[in-house]
Amino acid sequence: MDAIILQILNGLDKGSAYALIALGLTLIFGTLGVVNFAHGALFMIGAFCAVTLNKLLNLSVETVDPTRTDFLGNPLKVKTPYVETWFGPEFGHAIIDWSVPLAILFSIPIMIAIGFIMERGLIKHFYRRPHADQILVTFGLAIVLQELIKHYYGANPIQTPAPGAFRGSFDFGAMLGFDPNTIIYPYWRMIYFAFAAVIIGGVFAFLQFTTFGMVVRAGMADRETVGLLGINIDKRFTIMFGLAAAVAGLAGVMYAPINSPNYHMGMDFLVLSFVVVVVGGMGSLPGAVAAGFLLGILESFASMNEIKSILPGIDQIIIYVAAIIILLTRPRGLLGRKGVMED
Amino acid sequence: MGILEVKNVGKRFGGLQALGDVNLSVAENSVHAIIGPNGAGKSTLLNCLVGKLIPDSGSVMFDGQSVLGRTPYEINQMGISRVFQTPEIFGDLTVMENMMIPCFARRDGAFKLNGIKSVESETEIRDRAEAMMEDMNLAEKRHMHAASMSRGDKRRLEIAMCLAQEPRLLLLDEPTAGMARADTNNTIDLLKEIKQKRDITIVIIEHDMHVVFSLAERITVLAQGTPLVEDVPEKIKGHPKVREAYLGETAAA
Amino acid sequence: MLGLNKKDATLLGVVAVLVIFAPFILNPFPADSAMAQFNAGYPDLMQRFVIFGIFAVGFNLLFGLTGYLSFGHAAFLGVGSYSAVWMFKLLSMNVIPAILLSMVIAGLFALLIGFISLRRTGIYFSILTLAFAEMSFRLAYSVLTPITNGETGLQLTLEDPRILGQTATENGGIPVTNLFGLEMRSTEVLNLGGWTFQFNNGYYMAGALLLVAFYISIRIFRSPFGMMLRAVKSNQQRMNYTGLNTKPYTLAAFVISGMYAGLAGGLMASMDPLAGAERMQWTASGEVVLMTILGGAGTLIGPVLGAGFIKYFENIFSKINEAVLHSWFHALPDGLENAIVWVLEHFVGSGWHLTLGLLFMLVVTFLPGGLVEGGQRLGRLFGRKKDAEEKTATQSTPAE
Amino acid sequence: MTNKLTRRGLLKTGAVGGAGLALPTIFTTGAHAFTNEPSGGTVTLGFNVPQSGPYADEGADELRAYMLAVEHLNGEGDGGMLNTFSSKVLEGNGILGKKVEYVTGDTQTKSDAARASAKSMIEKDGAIMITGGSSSGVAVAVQSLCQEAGVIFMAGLTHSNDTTGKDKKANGFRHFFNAYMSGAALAPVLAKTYGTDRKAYHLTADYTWGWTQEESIVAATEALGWETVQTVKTPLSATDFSSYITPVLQTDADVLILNHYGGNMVNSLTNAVQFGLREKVVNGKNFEIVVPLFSRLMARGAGENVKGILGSTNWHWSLQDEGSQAFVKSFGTKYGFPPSQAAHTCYVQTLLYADAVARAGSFNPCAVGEALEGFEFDGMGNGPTLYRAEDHQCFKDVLVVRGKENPTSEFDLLEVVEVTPVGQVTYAPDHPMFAGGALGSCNPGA
Repeated sequence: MDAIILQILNGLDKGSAYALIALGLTLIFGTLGVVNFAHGALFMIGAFCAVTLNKLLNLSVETVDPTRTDFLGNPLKVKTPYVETWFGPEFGHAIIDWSVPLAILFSIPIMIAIGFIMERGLIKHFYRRPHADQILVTFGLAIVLQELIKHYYGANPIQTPAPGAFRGSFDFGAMLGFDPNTIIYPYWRMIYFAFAAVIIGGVFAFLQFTTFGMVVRAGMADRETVGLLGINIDKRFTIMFGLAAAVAGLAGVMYAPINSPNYHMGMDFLVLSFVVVVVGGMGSLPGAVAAGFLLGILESFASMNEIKSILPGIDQIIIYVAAIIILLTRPRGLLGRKGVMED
Repeated sequence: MGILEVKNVGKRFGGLQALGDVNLSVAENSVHAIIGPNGAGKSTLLNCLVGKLIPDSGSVMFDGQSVLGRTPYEINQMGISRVFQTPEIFGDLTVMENMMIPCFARRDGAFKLNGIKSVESETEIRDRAEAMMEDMNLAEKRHMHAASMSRGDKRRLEIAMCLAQEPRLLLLDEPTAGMARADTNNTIDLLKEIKQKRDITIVIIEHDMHVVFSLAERITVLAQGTPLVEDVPEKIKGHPKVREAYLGETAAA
Repeated sequence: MLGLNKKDATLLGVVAVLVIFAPFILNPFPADSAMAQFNAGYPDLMQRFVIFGIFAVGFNLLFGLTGYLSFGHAAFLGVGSYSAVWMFKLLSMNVIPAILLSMVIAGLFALLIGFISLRRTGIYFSILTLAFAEMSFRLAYSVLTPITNGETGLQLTLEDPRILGQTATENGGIPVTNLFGLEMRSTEVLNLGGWTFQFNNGYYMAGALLLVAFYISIRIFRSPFGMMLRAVKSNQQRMNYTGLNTKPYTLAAFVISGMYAGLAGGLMASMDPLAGAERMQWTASGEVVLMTILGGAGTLIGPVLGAGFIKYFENIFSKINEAVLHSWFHALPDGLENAIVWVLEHFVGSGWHLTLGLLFMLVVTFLPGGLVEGGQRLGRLFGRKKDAEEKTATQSTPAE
Repeated sequence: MTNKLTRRGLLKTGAVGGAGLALPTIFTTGAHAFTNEPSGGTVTLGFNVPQSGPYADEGADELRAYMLAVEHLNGEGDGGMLNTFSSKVLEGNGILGKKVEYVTGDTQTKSDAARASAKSMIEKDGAIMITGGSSSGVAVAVQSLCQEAGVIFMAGLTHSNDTTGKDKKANGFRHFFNAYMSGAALAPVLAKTYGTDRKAYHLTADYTWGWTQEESIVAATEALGWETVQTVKTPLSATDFSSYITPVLQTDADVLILNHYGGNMVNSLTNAVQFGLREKVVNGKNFEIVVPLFSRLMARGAGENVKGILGSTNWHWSLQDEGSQAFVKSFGTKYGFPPSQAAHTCYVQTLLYADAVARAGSFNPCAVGEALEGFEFDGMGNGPTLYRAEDHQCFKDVLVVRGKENPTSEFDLLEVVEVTPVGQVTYAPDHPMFAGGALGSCNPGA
């Protein structure tokens, strides 16, 4: 029982990441009709916003400590971050410690700006081009972004820890009346889930309750008609692209403490998020979110030893098996609309 | 016994009864129009005839054979061709290629892996396509991309493609919808000419009374999914039920 | 000629000339010159050019004609390679049975996957093919290791049974793949002045098969079958209401294209008897998609150009390192030399991906029809007129 | 001579068809004795390392080491380990008087790409030896290619037993240690530190290297009385290991062994720490995590989480012997940071190759192989070392390391706990974990 609860938690956690990435991807699909292979790269850049802020805060003044030596036998240069010299060691240290939450603020304008530049500078020229061309250009862009990050940060993962206060784990089991230490879950992963829920809720509320959102939803349903109404839908779509980029970026920022970011994490998530979007159904935001959580939970269950001993290797392929079964039984995925990307 | 016999056909979409209890008999070599206000179930009926929808009840017989449960391409191979409201043609292909495809379909059936012989060497097919284009005044446009033609020409091409298969029954779904008066008249003339030249049964679904009364030999009026009345055009014109149905629609609109 | 019209015959002729003289054409620089780095006329890369050419030509038969974007085509190349290596291990080192088997197995595999995936269209189809291919890759990498030798890749050993042939040569080596005794890896070298030209048996065999594959592709493009496939891409609804069953048409295209991939996989194994699981990964499937779009989807020659383009960058640019750059610019003043090298090293060596990514973006932005369009524009510059029919026949309007 | 990749021969004038430009100087004369026999004043080595993909940083470090080795062989720089190497035949004038040049390539950590890159070095650039790589799949694939082509392969970082076990080849040589050695070195330290009454839970990367390591560690720990509760395979592509970590909580295991490398290791270790495993007390003992193969470069990605974790490594820059110090000094002076174990093994392999050529007096792979087989040397950072003739594996001391509690710099992540003497990690050539393959005979190619 507790094993199952834990795997559900794991699934929700994984599902949050899938759902957040898929949400942005499907926004771009649905509103702009663009197949964006660079979306994974946006997630990766988000994570590297956290890395960058962490590095910036750690910019240090070097002082030579003659009593100690470095690996070559020279006097050791001791680094003290500027923030610690400016704000005092304690407060300075606290700022660095909180770099990931701070990076949320830092990343939003950056991600929106990147989204705008991408849309205005590149993607908008591809609205009327075949999907194949969109794939090629966004894939090219993804490679370029990835290589730039690799050039500055290297290929190895870079640790970006959560604030010390959230590093531990929480004993769910004790709270729910199970034996203590059977159901424990890391704080940061719970925060990630809550964060994802807030973002997803926010995006839905934004689309549901604002005029802007109404126009965009109408545009998703029938772009031409909305255009005929004299509404400048293109401008709104640019904003949507910025929003999608920001959602992907935030998903990345918050993901950084869970698994150390590296330059190819975007590609790792890209294919998966496409599967999630399509399984959810093209053009459906709730579908993408539902599929994200569904596949996350399935993946977690498939990695249980009890299941692996019956079906060896099932955890490797469960997502794809599930995708095939769903797409064969439901032609347009879970909640897909007719006629979106079907030809 | 007509070439097309529709008996007790009903179709529901969720709570909506799209077709009630439709009976229809179309005589061979006649022009039969189905008219009715919006939402009367004209398109649903048509879709039941061509295999796009399967009715919940009733039967549809074409030339003594049931069409129910067959796919659109099988029904087409039985001899029923359909013209769509907006012309459905192969936009990326040339007019000539558009014309050749139905000729192949007529000769080779639903599928043939004819992968080595070149299209150019299929002289028999090319001749047929050429003849059809001549017949339909499309010959000059044979190298044009079908998508780049005018709406009227697209309609002409689509009808030509259907005729190239030598169907016994031609279904036309609002063939003049959205057309200017001049184009509409051209289409009427075209259809008259077609009818003159060959033995073919035409079923036409239409909104435009002008078209209907210029062409139809018999008319069925459909309202709320059931046939209201069926008669020759002269009788339909002043029929009180028809007026009621249409006026009712006008009042509601 | 050969049942082709003049234009197609010319195209085939040009490709044949390119294939035959590739060892010269690809080695324009003397072996000792600084520019020799850009020479691509060595057996392995020439083999890759033609093998990936075959792969892309086959992919284009599906994607270019029907518009169905398969994102799992590498799976067929992978099973082709595995079949061929198993044939070498169990039957004989002759490449003919290996290649035949790889085409048959890939064809059957494509029949199965195509039959299921073609129940859906558009992106749903793409994701289904992707799912099957990723499953194949992941299983091949892990639980299917007894058949695939997992991470390392299936290779020949000194203990293979090999019914028609020897397990090991007299001097204790593994026998070599051959075509009735003609060794695939044996190479004749011609030194001409400062130039070195290599003529490799395997390359010429693969090249001959490329020509055959290319010829068949032209015939299919020009056939009623090819026209039907383009019609499928253009309007499936009209196909159905014209009495044509689209499913067998698309399935036939899928299987033929899978067999092309199997042929490519079998040839890869014949040139170098090893089959790695990465050949089936989605990145490999994506690569052939990129090759086709980059070259020009729906055109005859485009996919071959795209394949050559990507393989060239992968193999040539990745090998240019800092030392090479310095050797090119050492005549310049030190500061300038270092500055130039510093800029360029981002784009070569470990930065070759960056160059490739930038080129993808540039090509697709400025040449919407791919490299073929670039060629056409060049052609127009030199005043060649274009035949209207040719334009429609090889038009590049990929699927939407 | 059926076993050759390239037959560099003479082409008759007629065959070229109209080679009227034939002049006496056009053709090379005579067949070579072996593949890519160096002619002229230079010899070309092929450095085939991952430059893209997850191991690109390790590849970059390997490349730095190779460039340093080339400098030292050509008599530039401070000579590094040439000064401490027990064999003194290298004189800093290249190899056999020929200046050392090199070509580089990208393995992409894929068997196919690595072979393509190696082939281009052999076919196009005339490389006489191929070296490098950062994973066992690639090492095995390139090793067999070199065997067929008739050049020497000096493996880079490859830890799988198979490289010198069932996939060993006469033309291939490995200096790096292997999974068996990790187990043999680590197990006694584990027993000493954590006691002999422990229950271990393994997470293993689901591919060949992972399996050989799991097999080795299980055998070594069980021999000391540990019990193996469960071994679980994890997909290579996994990025989040939470669903593999949580089942550990349900068992009574008190040690988690992570048979992961690279990004997998960073993530699985980070996840394990996140789930509070290290604070857990099971069976009255503190829960412990072990990473049998440590890489300092990768450990950086796991940050604080490596503190106190035991593992093994081939070499570490903090070693105080003369050879290590000399290498760290020349590497650190040139690049500004200490070398990794990957850099070390690659540097040493290059020197060992050059030395073997010099001692054999020939570049012929068979002669070189003979010179390396059974070669005993010292001064290369791992103490006295033997290149065993039977399987071309180096036998030397193995380091057991622990994540450092108070690092003084970003490089100072590991501390050496114990140097396990070579005798303890030596095994018989026909040990079952290494059985199944054969070296075959050396292949000089053309």
